Amino acid sequence: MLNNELPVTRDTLLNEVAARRHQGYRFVTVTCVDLGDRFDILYHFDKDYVLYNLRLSLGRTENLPSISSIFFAAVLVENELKDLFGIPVTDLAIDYGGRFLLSEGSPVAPQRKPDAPPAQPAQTKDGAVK
Amino acid sequence: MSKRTIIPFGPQHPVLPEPIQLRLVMEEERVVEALPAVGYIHRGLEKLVEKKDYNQCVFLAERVCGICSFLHSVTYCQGLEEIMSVTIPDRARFLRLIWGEVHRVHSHLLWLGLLADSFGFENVFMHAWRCREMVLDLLERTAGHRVMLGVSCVGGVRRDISDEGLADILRTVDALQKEFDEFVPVVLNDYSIKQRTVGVGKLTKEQAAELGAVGPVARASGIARDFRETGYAAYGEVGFKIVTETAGDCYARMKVRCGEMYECLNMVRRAVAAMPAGAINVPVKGNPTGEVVARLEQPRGEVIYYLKGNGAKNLERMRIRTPTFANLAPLLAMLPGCELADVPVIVLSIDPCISCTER
Amino acid sequence: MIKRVFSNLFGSPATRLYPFTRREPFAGSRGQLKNDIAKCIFCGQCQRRCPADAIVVGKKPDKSWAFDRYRCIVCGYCVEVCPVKCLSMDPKHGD
Amino acid sequence: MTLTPQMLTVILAVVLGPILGALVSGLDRKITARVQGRWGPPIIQPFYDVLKLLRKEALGVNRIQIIYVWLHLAFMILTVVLLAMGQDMLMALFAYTFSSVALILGAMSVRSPYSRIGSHRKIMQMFAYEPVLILLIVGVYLITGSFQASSVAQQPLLVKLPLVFLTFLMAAAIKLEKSPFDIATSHHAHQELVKGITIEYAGPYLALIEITHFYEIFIVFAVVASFWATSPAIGLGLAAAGFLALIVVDNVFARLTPMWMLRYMWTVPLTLALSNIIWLYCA
Repeated sequence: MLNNELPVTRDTLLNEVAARRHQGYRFVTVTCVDLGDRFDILYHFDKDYVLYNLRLSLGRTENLPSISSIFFAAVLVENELKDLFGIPVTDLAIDYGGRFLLSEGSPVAPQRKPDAPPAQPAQTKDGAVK
Repeated sequence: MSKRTIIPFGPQHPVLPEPIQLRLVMEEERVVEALPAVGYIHRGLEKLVEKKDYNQCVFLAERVCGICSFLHSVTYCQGLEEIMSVTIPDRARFLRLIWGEVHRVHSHLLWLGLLADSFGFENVFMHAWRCREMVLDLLERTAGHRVMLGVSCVGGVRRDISDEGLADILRTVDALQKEFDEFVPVVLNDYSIKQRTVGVGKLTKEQAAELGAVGPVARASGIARDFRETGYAAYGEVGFKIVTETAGDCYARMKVRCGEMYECLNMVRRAVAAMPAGAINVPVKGNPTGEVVARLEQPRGEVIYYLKGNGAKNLERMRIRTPTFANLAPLLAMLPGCELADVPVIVLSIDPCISCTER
Repeated sequence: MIKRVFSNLFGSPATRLYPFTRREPFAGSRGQLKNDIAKCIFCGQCQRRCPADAIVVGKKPDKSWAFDRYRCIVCGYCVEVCPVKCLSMDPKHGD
Repeated sequence: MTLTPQMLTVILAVVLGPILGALVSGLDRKITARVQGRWGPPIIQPFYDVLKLLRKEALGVNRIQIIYVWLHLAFMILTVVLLAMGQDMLMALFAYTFSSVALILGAMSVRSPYSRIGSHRKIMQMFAYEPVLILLIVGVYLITGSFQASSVAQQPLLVKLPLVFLTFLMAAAIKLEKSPFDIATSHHAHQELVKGITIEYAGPYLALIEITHFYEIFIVFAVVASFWATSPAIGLGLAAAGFLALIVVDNVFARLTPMWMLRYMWTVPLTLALSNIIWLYCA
């Protein structure tokens, strides 16, 4: 549990992010933690050296809406999530198509832990290559 | 006349010490659009924390970057100390500040040299690096290595600086001050350097805030934000002045960094004078449980470590957001409209550190 | 800058003709790892702590201590944890 | 066939020209290094470089490129021959210009953006220095009443063409790719265009460009020396002074932009040279 943490859902995410923008927060970064069964996606915002965090719990196969329409700077880190964790991020302002940090022949979604039930290979591939 | 060509700037390019590609869409010699392509040196360091214990990862964190190495390891250690509720001795906090600020001088000098090289001013390049050599020698004398200091550990620092060493630091700082007094005004007032930097790569205050610029890039655009203000390590006791400019161009960024170099020297002097005696580290027992976001101000801006431990000796997750990553988006806002000749200058003005960006 | 140009021209270069002239290493510099094998008890502490897996210690029957210089990151962690202090950092770099 | 003194001069110029040029280039690198506080390479480093390039595999992008690089060299040698024979200076300038044009065309014949932008910049450089060269020849004509290169030996030109001499040194800075004008290519890795105009050449073909450049250096300093052609000692001194001045300027300036170069070359130096010519004309 981080200080100043607010749990959000996929539906409330964009509103909350927009609210942070209104309050004059600066986008810092997005962190993804693979919990094995779900992902924890943490959105960090900063104002006057105090962090404000949004925590989104994301199912392993769910889409993640991009916040790049609100904070353009998020586009790079969201592409990184897509590459390293194989999370399908939708509505990206610039979509590198899974080739942001990785290239052809790289391991697919290297930071993603093996899916709990003996793999749904289609899903993994889908998310990463897309 | 509007035939568009795409120039691949990089991944191997004389101006770039590290591989990154900028696809520059050009109209004649004017840049219309720029798109970065990274991933040439992605090393998967974040994954490696799952394999190494948290003490070994101090060295791993140090190797995220080849320039601000020490500050990476300090951020990591500060994060773990927060999770594990460790209070480090005063002397360790001061030593961290001294090494950190000396490191900042070395990083800024390196940057100044590279910037000069980007507009073909070799003599400034050589001189900046000659000054940097004094700093690196100082680091080697006090810490045992020129860049990879290897002096951080969770709970303090590994190595003490003797009184003789402190005197050595003061001597070197004075020598550097003398060099800077002669050299920095020359660089800042040079006609040809002004021609190449004033008004080039403008970033307004609004853009900088919007795109989340950090470090000297933000400060050169008039945002007085410097994480050292929060007083981590010994910054609270030593105190410092934020250097800001308002023009937001390459010249302002150069001026901010030059001003910071002076400020670093002053801080080192004050820290040496106020150096408390005592232990340099405290033993740390047990394994980290919990999560934390650790931040501090690197030469390039604010770095962020997200650390999560679950009671095992290996961390569950480490995530690093380096300052260059945050400054990439502002860079893309600076490039359109500039001339090809200005691209190297603008790219270098954010002080890109690609290998830390990709980790 | 002109002043700097002339002071450089008539001064001596700041660089060294490297392989021929070398600077003496500073005391306390971490150059390369040395093991005083006579004192070593082959406990394997250094192997376990080494962040770069550069050390391999053979246990009891065939007591051996091997070290891959090219894996070593000269951090000095092993020197710190060695219980009998047989490991040390030589300020001289290896060739 | 007997060897006339004139033919001897020509052979000497063609054979010794590039060697002298390479030595000057080596000296340039050495002194530049010392100015920057470094040791620098040995003075004969340019010879090592060219010999190494010559031994490498001959690779070209296309045939046209290779033809042009030979033309580049051939017309540069022709320039040397014309000047050594004391022939028409306008003719020599024409051959010299064609040599540069050949390099540009060669660079344009490949589909590399760096090479193309380098060629664009080379063209701008030519626009910047050609007027100066023409004014120099006009100046010589006004003094000696002849376009023959041999006529420069009649009297010390520097006395009557001091401003043109200064301008010529600026043109020389462009020709030798010195800061602030090193925009099309440069000796070390170039930070904007990588190697610019010569980027698509490798091995022996790059060596040819290097050799041509040695001839070029030779020509530039021979012209500088000819401003006092009546006394070889003073002429050489003049060349040495010009050489040192170029190195100092190279080291106290950053590289500026192509547009800056055009603006500059067409204002200050051109005015200087023109006023010198007008003064000659009226006097």
